[in-house]
Amino acid sequence: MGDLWEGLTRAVWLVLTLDPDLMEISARSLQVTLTALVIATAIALPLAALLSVRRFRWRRAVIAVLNALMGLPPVVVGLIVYVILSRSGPLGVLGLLFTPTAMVIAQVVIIVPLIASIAHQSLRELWQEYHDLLISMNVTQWQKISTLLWDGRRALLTASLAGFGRAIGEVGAIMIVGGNIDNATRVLTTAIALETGRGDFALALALGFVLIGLAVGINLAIHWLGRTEREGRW
Amino acid sequence: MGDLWEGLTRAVWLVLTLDPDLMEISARSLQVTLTALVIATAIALPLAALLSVRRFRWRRAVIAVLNALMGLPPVVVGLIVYVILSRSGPLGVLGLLFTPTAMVIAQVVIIVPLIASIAHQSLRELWQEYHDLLISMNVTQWQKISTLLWDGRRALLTASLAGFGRAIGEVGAIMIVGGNIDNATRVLTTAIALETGRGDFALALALGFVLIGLAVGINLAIHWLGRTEREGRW
Amino acid sequence: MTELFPLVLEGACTRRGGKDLAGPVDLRLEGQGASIIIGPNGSGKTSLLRLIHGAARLSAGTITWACPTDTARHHQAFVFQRPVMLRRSVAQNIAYPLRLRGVGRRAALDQARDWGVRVGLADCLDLPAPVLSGGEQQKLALARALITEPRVLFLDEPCAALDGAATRDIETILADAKAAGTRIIMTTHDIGQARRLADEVIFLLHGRVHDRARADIFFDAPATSEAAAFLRGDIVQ
Amino acid sequence: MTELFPLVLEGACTRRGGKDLAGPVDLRLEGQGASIIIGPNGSGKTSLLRLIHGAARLSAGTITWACPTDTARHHQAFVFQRPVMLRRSVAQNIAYPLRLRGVGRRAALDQARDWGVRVGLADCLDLPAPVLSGGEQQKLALARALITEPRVLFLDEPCAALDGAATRDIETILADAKAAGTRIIMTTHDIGQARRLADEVIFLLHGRVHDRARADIFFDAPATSEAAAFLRGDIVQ
Amino acid sequence: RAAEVMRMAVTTSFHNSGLADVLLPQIAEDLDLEVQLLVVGTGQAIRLGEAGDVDAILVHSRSAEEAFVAGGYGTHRREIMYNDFVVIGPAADPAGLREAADATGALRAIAEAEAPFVSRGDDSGTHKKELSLWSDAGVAAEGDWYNAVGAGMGAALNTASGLGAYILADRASWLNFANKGDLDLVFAGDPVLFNQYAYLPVNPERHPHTRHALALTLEDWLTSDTAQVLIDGYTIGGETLFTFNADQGAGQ
Ligand SMILES: Nc1ncnc2c1ncn2[C@@H]1O[C@H](COP(=O)(O)OP(=O)(O)OP(=O)(O)O)[C@@H](O)[C@H]1O
Ligand SMILES: Nc1ncnc2c1ncn2[C@@H]1O[C@H](COP(=O)(O)OP(=O)(O)OP(=O)(O)O)[C@@H](O)[C@H]1O
Ligand SMILES: [Mg+2]
Ligand SMILES: [Mg+2]
Repeated sequence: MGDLWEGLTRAVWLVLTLDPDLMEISARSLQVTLTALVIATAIALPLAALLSVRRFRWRRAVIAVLNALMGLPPVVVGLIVYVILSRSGPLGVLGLLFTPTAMVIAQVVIIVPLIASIAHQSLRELWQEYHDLLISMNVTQWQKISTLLWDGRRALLTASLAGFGRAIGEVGAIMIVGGNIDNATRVLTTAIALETGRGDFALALALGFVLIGLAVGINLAIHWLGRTEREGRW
Repeated sequence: MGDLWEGLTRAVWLVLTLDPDLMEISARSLQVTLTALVIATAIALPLAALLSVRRFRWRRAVIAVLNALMGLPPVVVGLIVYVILSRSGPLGVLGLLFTPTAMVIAQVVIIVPLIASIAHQSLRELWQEYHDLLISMNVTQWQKISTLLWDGRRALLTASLAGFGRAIGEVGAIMIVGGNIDNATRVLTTAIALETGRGDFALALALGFVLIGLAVGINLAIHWLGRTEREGRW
Repeated sequence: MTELFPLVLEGACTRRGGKDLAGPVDLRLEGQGASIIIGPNGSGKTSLLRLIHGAARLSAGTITWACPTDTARHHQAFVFQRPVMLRRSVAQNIAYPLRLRGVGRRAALDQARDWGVRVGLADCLDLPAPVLSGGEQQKLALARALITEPRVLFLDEPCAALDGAATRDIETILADAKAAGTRIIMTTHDIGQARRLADEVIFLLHGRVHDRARADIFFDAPATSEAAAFLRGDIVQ
Repeated sequence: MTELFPLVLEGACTRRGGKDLAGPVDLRLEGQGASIIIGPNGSGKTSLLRLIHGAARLSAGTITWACPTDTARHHQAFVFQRPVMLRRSVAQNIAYPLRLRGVGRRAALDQARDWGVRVGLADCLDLPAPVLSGGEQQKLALARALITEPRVLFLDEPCAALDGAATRDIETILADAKAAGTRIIMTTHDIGQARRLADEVIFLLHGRVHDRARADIFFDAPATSEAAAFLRGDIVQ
Repeated sequence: RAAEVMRMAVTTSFHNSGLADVLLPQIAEDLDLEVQLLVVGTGQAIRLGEAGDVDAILVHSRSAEEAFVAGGYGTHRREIMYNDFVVIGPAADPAGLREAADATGALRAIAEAEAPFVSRGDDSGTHKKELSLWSDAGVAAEGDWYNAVGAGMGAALNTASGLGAYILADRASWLNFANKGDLDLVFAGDPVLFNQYAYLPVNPERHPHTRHALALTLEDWLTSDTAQVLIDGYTIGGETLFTFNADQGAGQ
């Protein structure tokens, strides 16, 4: 328990003194996660909308697999990305291993299924509501998708935030592909893992509290921004 | 790339020979995750329904925080649970540290916000549909909640599956509170982390493929069961 | 049996997005007969009904039943303009209010089937409710409201989607209920129906009670020029 | 201008859950005037309309327009019994079909406002569409259908929730459209309205065309006893 | 299933050697005792001992061990065996370590060539050893070529393999490491690289619930002749890994 308390005070202290190391790894955490989030969202949302509006033979199977891939174990993703990016792997020549880019790639792989599944869940409901109207208007696939995405934007926020949460708290994969290299690929989660291994639980907890604070702060900010839109039934 | 291929063949081999170690840790993975899932679902779904039907002062804030907690970093959860369950912690006398129970506790903490957020997302929509009717019928809070949960059960499946996925692939927290003890608390993910540390990527990947297969299999099974219900608009 | 009426509204008003949807309204309703609320589209009929029933928020003023509001609520039922279908079978939808009141599963479903047959849903009792046709959904909503034998029945254009025969059946059921003492408060755009059912008419305009009179007086010699125009089917101001 | 009609249905049928919702239907529709489909609740009017329009799956038979189906679809509009409100403002809802056709934002919104005013929604153009009253939603759906100046207009009980004045206005708009060459295919439970608008009547029973006749003949001397009973407001078999 | 169970925290390098897989079954057989291993970083192992969450620890970081005993967390420190550290690097050996005379010379060669080097950077026994070697060599370990990865032995080796970098590792972990890539052993043998493992039972006065008696039984076994035979006889690919050096007279 003492550790919890000490962790809290150290977290406050680190933040108040604008500890340069903390700033650096926090900034890197945010940068990697937000980049991954933008890419993953750009892939997952249209995919989710497509799965909602388009009937094809293997649709149910694809959705089930997408759901299942939410359970993709990060360490395995990390390993696979490592094997592909490693010098002896097919993309080794790009020299991406142990760079933030590699971390972004791993995170994208991890959160795309999560965002797509959750987004599909709410877009499907919206599609049921809109189905008759849009079909009767003879809209193209692309128009269906963009209408759903636009009118469902509030609900899609939850999907994106879930992805953000998963990505910023992720450690298994980015430890493997990023390598937790000081000043290069160390982020909050890998730093926490490091301090835990060192037995400095208080510092690990302090970093953890900073990370939680960051995640909560960003969520609250987004919700607050969302609220400034006109309050309506959607 | 060779590792990927070798991993695949070894995965097939391990499964076909019913490797006893594999069976044991797979069974433990499933047992821990399913227990955590049942508990977390029992907490998260009613909570989500309550947040949908009940207006109170801090409702928006609670929802935003719940969303934010989806980003709870597993290592931090692991540490906090460790500090609490440790012999020198407040619940140390229970002697739960390094047991499957501790792993269940950590997983519950991690997936409750995820399940609750996603469930709330779809229950909110359902509640908008049902609101007028239920209000006019003067139903109790509890009846509202049970009606929403029952009629929204299909959508809640996605929420639970997301929780299942996150729990079964989780390694950071259960490594800390479970300790990855052979024959006692080793599960698939911690075994993968161990083999990765040994540099035996092929075996790690093989275990990873088994894990992915397990997750996909369970998802497909659940979807298939879901389909055997009467096909309707819900 | 506790007395629910008279019901008194004083300056009652429901507001949304800075706009008065209905009200302020002063109204005293006695315990007998059928009050029909009529008025142009958007005049606030639905809002007023919901306000009286307690489904819309009271933004100003007071609404007082002769008994505690909870008791009053317990004896009311509401049929919405756009019926809400629970994602269950038709029979389960109709049985739902009974189940809420603690009636056993079997007994509730049996009664639900009876009522389903009475409103003309005999063929679709086991269909999922959301696939019903527009008229069938309205019938379901009616059965679901009537099954609890409410003492006050709110109906928001209950026959808008019904064919002639169904409308007549429902009107008979409503007349029977009225005769048995059920207080009916209803909106409709069908002036013929209003004539057949109304004991008194409340004419709404811009959210306010513009005219209120005994049915025969209202239809034969409306007191205001707006009401007269409305009955003629002219545009009201 | 390519010719859409005649439209020929041969054994057309839409099935769901093992039940024929409408059909099998053999029908030949020519390019002029208004066909009014009437029939009891659940007789398949909505299903038939959706089938012709192409919004319901054709389970058996054929439906042939005089031109490629895609061209035909492009010139149609549909007003649903239960209007679908996009989660946008009223003006944006009405402008939506124009935006789909590539009309610029400003131009589309300007036209949408015009149409909104014409159907009587002047006061609510900037409200979110889902909060509209039942009648207002129906008006919105009408404006949204009319704005593309379709050559075939499907209407499923478009005036069920409208007051007398609005009903008359809409009937005038429909009559104007018909005069301008728009083909109207519509269902209604309002026999008076059917009389006013119909050139021909299609009487549906159990999903099949039971009777079909010129309007004056149908209303004055219905050929089948069922149609006669329906017009009297009796229960049909 | 054994009748008794106890928990021991060990470092990753010990576990990665594979020696545990040889010792634990024999312990179970001889003592009817199941030893549950918690494989963690050195610092974490010591914290687990301090918190009383394990009954004994087996680590290799002398100063931390002495502080552990001095703080009253452990009853005593018992040396069991040692192995040695080795320098691993690209087989091509661009910095020329194979010609180095001693460990400090080897490190200096890396620094001069500015060849990529991976450091554990996690305050583990291996990391502390590396830092003391750098200071002995009189080289400031910093610069673009120096990558502090903050990870366990295996993860650090993986990173070195990915980067084609030099790294200081214990011989056991190296020999058991499967993802060697084009890494090779480039320097070993300097006595300064010896790596002493010690066993420390947790103090039962501080943590009465700990199974101290079992910890002592295990200590006796670890310093016994049986253990000596197993430890000295443990080889990988023909190489001996550990040298038993317990003072068999010092038992309690
Ligand atoms: N949340 C809201 N914000 C602003 N205006 C609203 C809101 N909800 C409803 N309105 C408006 O309030 C008015 C009254 O609506 P109400 O549903 O009571 O009308 P009504 O008399 O039942 O009409 P109808 O005959 O068409 O059913 C409508 O003009 C509607 O647009
Ligand atoms: N998915 C479905 N499965 C089974 N039956 C269905 C399904 N969808 C509709 N039906 C049934 O098909 C029949 C025809 O429905 P339709 O909506 O076409 O009737 P309608 O003539 O428009 O009735 P109304 O006048 O009430 O609008 C109804 O009895 C309805 O219950
Ligand atoms: Mg209304
Ligand atoms: Mg219909």
